[in-house]
Amino acid sequence: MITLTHYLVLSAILFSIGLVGVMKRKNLLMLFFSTEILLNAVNIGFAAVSHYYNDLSGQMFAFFIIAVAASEIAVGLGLLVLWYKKTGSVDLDSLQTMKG
Amino acid sequence: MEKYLYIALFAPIVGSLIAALFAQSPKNLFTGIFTSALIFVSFISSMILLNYVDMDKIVHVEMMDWISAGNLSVPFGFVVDQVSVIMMVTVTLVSTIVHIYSIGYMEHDESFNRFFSYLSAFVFSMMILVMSDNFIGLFIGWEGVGLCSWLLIGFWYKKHSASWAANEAFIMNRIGDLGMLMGIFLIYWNIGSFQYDVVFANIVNLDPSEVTWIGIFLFIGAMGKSAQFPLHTWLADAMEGPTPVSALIHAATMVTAGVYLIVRAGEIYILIPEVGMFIASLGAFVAVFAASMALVNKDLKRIIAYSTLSQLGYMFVAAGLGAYWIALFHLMTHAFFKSLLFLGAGNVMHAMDGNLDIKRMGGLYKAMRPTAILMSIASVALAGIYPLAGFFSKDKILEVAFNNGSYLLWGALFVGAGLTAFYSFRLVMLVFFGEKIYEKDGIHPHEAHPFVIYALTPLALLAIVAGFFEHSFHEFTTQLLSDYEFTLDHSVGAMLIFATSAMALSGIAYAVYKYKRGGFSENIENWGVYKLLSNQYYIPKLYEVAIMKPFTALSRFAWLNIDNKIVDASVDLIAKTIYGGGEKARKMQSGNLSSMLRWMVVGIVVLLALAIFYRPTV
Amino acid sequence: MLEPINIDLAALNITSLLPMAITIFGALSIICIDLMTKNLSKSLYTVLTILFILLSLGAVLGYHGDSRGFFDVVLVDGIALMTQIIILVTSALFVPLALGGRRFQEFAMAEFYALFLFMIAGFQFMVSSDNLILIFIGLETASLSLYTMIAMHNRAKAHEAAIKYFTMGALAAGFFVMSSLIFYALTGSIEIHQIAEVLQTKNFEPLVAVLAGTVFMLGALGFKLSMVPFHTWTPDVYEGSSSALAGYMSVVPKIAGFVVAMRLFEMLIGSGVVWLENILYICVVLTMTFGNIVALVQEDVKRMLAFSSIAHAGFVMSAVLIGTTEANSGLFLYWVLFMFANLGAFTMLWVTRHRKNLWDERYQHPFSKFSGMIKIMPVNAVIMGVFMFALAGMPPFSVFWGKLYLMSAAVNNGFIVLAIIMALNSAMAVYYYMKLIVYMFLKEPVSNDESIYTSNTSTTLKVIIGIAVLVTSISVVMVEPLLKMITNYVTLSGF
Amino acid sequence: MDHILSLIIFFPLVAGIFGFLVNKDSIRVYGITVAALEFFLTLALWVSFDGNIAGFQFVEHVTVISHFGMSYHLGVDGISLFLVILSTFMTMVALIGLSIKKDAKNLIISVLYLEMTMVGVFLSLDVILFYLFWEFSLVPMLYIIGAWGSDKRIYAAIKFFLYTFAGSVLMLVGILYMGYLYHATTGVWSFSIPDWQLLVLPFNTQLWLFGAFFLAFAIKVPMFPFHTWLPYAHGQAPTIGSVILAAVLLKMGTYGMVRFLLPLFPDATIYFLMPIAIVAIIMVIYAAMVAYAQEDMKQVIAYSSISHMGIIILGTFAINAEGITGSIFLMISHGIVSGGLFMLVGCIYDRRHTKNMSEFGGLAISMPTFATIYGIMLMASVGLPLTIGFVGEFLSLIGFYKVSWIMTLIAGTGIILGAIYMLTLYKRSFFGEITNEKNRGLKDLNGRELVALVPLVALVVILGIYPKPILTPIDASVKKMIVLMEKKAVTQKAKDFIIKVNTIKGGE
Repeated sequence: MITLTHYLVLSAILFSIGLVGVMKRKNLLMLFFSTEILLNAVNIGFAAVSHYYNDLSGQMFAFFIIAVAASEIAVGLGLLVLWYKKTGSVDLDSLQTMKG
Repeated sequence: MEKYLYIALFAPIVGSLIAALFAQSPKNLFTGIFTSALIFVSFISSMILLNYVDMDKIVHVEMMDWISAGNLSVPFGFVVDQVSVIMMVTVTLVSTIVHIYSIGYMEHDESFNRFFSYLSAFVFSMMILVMSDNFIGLFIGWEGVGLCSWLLIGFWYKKHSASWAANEAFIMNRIGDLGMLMGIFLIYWNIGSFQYDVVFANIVNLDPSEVTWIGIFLFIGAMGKSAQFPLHTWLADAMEGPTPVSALIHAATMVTAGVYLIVRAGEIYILIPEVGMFIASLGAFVAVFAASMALVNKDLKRIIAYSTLSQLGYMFVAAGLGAYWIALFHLMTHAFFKSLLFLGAGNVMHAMDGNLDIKRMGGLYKAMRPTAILMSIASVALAGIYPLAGFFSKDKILEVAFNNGSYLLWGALFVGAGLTAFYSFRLVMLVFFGEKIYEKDGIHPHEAHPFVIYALTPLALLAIVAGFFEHSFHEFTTQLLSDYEFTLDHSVGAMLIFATSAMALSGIAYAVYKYKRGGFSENIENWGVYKLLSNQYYIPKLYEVAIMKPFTALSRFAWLNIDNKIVDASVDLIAKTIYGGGEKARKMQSGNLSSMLRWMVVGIVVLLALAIFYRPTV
Repeated sequence: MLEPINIDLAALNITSLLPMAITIFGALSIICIDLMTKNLSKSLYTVLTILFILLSLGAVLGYHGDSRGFFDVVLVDGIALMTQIIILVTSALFVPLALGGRRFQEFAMAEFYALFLFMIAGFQFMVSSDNLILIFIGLETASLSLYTMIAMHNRAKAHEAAIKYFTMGALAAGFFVMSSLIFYALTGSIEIHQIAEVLQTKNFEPLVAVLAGTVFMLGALGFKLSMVPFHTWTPDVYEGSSSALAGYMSVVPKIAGFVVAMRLFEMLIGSGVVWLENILYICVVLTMTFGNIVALVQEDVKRMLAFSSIAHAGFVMSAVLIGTTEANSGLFLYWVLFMFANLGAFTMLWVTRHRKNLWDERYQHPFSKFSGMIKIMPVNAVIMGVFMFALAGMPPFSVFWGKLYLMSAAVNNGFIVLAIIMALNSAMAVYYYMKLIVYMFLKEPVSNDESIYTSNTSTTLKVIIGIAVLVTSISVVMVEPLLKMITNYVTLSGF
Repeated sequence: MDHILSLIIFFPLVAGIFGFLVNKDSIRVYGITVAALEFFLTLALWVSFDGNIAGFQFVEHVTVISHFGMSYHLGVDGISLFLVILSTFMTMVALIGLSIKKDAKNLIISVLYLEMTMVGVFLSLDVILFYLFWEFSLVPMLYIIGAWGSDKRIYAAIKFFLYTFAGSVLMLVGILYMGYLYHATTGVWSFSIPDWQLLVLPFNTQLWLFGAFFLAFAIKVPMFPFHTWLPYAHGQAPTIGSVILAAVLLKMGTYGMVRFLLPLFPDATIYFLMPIAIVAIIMVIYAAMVAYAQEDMKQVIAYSSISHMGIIILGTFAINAEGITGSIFLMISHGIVSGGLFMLVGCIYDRRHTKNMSEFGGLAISMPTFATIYGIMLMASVGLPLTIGFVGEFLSLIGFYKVSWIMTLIAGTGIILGAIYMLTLYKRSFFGEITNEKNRGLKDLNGRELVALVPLVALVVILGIYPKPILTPIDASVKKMIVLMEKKAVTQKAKDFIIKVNTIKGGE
């Protein structure tokens, strides 16, 4: 029987994967993927909890997250394209002109 | 009579200020004459006051309030009573003569006007000192004479040694002043007033230990001003000043201020005989100690300076043993013959083109007869030969010591009397008689101006006759001062007089005899004792090595090591640490997006860990 | 399962949405205008934007309704009203900076203004709701607009800044939703007041889960408020974006963040979650101190201001920690006064903006650029000095009063040690503000050419600076009415 | 006369603002005129001041932030009156003596602002207002030192600024806590000093608050070991900066002690009295020794200031009318004397561009007037009777004698050490033959310098001979304060102590 706990654990694992990805990935695109994973991990959780409580607001939240994630990635990709045009690289390490 | 008081007090400062206006202009005879005249006016006023003051007639004025704060209130108040009037007369008389003398002595000095300004300012300070009716006023004068002494010792400021000596004198005096201030503070907090009459009226009600402390502190002040051991070194060095200054300040007036203080505060010291005994002992010690240094010194003025020191010791013996009027009497007679001696020495010095080494003089009698006679009179007086002034006052002091049962003191003074006679005549012999060594240096001595010599005659006269005023002096001063009772038999007294006179005479005789025959051989200069004496017991050296040098070193250490390297550096260290912290912390800002994200995640993870493991108990 | 929904229009309390509606409408209309006609002057857009902002402000000021509206997701309490006022006023003061003397590409584009208005709407939503969804939406709307606007500055550094900000923002968004999820899982609600009630009845059990939710929220808000260690974006983003925008960023997003933090954290602290109190204490001290010590070593004025704004945020965050009415009033007072000083400082930098980096390859505004400014442009130097002293908390300038009030709040509520730390930090802060003053007043000028310092000047900017100087200098008389108003609003909403 | 205090505070500010309009060739005259007018205003204040009233006079009170109890509250009493006059007087004299031509306009306007803050500090009766002026006084001084100083001026300016600023932030916490306590006790917010003075505080609270206030004042004074900013500031500052710094700014610290520490925290004052007195004595002796070791003439005077400030602190902490009155008088006299000495150093610096004593020697030959005035100031500095320096020093020491005679004796060595370093300085610079040819033919003081210096000399002598007009009002206010302290003290020990040190006879 798959209980709420399983969903939540899955959510947590996905979230951690996302976090690790955010930390480890050097490719900007991959980084965006990782943030998507983060958000979707939460989505799973919301859906599961929403079902558990029999309450719709969780699912609403999930929908909103999806919408926000979509617009977020649109902006993100726009920035990425801009950067790629300018430097020809999507490597994170190329973003180091400002420091200190 | 108040009018005369104000005239006596303020005439000198008027002269001084007017002379000061000309300080930067070239020599102007007017300043000399004008200031001398004003001092003379002051002298006349003092004489009128002397005539006026009597059993129940003293002049006491309160000019204006000076300081008042809390319970404290000090006025500018002046009193002319039996003691102060004696001092006034002595001071103004000697000052007048010194002023006149200086017109001749300083005639070629470019700072002639400035000199008279300082000199009159000194007289003013001295008048404040003696005329004040309270301790603070006394202290004003006390510091004022210190300042003038500093100005006058360092008068030839281009000379390194002069300004050094001036500073030494000032600083040494300050040590004494501090003690005096402490005494004044103690008086204030116990009595609440500085007025002599109030203080003396209430002093008996005080705890004896408090009185003792007051006595000790005040005496420390007196030690500084009167150059008593161990604060004596400045007096000999002070001879760097012009000779009239030495005569006026460092012989007749300022240095005796300490004695004046003890006499003035006699009502305090009478309550504390132990302190008095200490004062007397120290006085006796200085009397011999200073006289011994005078024995071997070759410097004309220094010899006289040591002699002054020695005589001050005598005065302190008298004052310490409670014979205040005798101390005051010796103070007065000493002022006359010692200033005469100094002024004569000034003539000699001029004649010798400023050379002071008595070994390079000799046979000056021919060239400067009047001076030789005057100095001889002074020396005889100093030695205490009947009928000159010194005989009366000095013998009285020996008598007091004997009377008091302090035979040790008497013994010391007795020896001192012999030494005094010897060194006085050693000086006379070496300077005025014998071989004319100065001729080898190509010096052509000349006598001073006649008016200078005439100016000195009153002093010579007084040095001769002052002793005969002993009884009237006694009567006059003991109206105010407590009398001293002699319990000695007349025969014992006579014996003492005889013994002392014999001692003095033999001293003189030995000096004359020895120096007639060319003096001592050069060998004695290699004797240990001679070296000890001629180096002033190595005390100046000791002060330099044990006080001056360590103080300088410590000061430099405090500045360079403590202030710069510890205090300041630790302040800077705090600043640097913070700044360095910033430099380290900015490394966190590597600019790399990955590490920025990592910081965020790390933050979350740490917080989560804290959430699990950290449980504050409310 | 689904009930039929009956909506009573009156109960919706639509007017509560009016301020946001106006700004959104304004944004859309600007886009429409741009669609229809090209090549319109930026001044038109600027003024239009200001007008919409003012309209919105009017709507906020004129609001007299229930505090709840629109399915109860909108919460227009005193704080919401006041924060909206602050946001709108600040925006109205910053928008005119577009009218600088030199041309910048982003200001020529209508989209910029539209985005600006969207962003304002986002912040307005964020502060006037206690529904986590709406807060999230508002936050994201505002942030996404902001990222784009930064990038529109069209310099390599601006792009880099935008990407950095964006990526970290995305991560922070992840934290936010994770926190929401945890609270939702714990309580079955996404409304802060309900969450509070449920948590109270459950007596905060299981505590670990509550704390985990709090931690993620700390992360998300910490990012917005630039709390250590979520602050790393701040200096880079400030440096990369135009001074005008950087100044704006240091004020408005943060006040919105503070409001959310107040709503959430004070609920928790007030209910006795000592853990949070302690952690927040540490965070406050760390943020203040870190911001200050790193600011000490900066070579660029803008970066210095960035770090200093971290420190200021930490300082103000202490109000949330203290959590009394007094402290919360202090927070707003501080922020309003800080806003004016900051407006002035960044506008001054904006005025001196030059096409090239004349003084330093790396930095746009190195300290050495301002060397001897007193000799070239005494008035400018004095004005900049006023702003620096104001930011340093030097009496009698504006921020001092905020500082005074906040420290007083700390003292009055037993946070004496905190007050001392705050005091010491402000002593440290003086150094780097003074550094600029030292450069301006005590050093010799590099160049006597005045024009290179004022290439971006214009009457509008002068007026803005004038307003900022005036308010900063005479703030002492403003404190009384301001404080009255703020306290009124704060008490109204029960904080 | 209703708003004379506001007028006195804000006149320099307004005049400073208008100063921007004045052409830079005429700015010096403008500055002197303004400063003179300001000085006459304060003289008018003195004339209309009633010396028999011990409390505050000419009080102005306007509430500014009622929420917070902050108000615009001014007033003057005997303690502050003469410090105000000193500030305006020294500003005027310093401006007259000003010889800097470079950027004179900025300098003079800064000095006028500085004057406002100085006067403001002494006249404020509201603590927040006091703090405001207190902090703001640093700004013009920073500029003056940093812009017109010598080589290491920026380091010195920053050090001065940061050090004193850091000291006073803790005072701010103390002020706020005090305000809180007042509110907690009375239910009313107030930051007014007269109100605060009536507040009786528990002993432990007093200790902490005392510490917070004391640190700020100690750094300002500056007390050992917080003094190291001072030599730098003086060493690097232009003459006018040193003059004002030494004459007035340092006095803010001691004024704060008298105004705040004593009446607000009587028990803590007595509790900390001995440690503070020991530090003060260390200051007196240590600073005098360091002064002796200096090569730079200005540094000698800088360190001598520290030494004298030690005596002022001793007088203040004597807690009797003699001591406190003396210390306030000493503040004034030290202001005049050290200000004068710094101006004199400035005169020689203008001529020789060095302050190093080894470069001098024989100056008395080439500059006799200069040497004379220097000598008078120097004698005032070493506290010769009948100069202004004696009165305060004497009263301070006599006051502290009642507290401890042995400590007074040790502190009294300051008068010996003072003579040592001052006379050494004088000897090295003025006496002897001219060894350095550059010193030959130096011009003696010119008219401008004489106009600036002669009033100082005159005051040194006049107030030395007749200090009563100043002492009487101070004394009245001080006595009132002591009565207040005795009433307020919560511990019997403190009460006894205050009574003991104020009675003649008895005790030690």
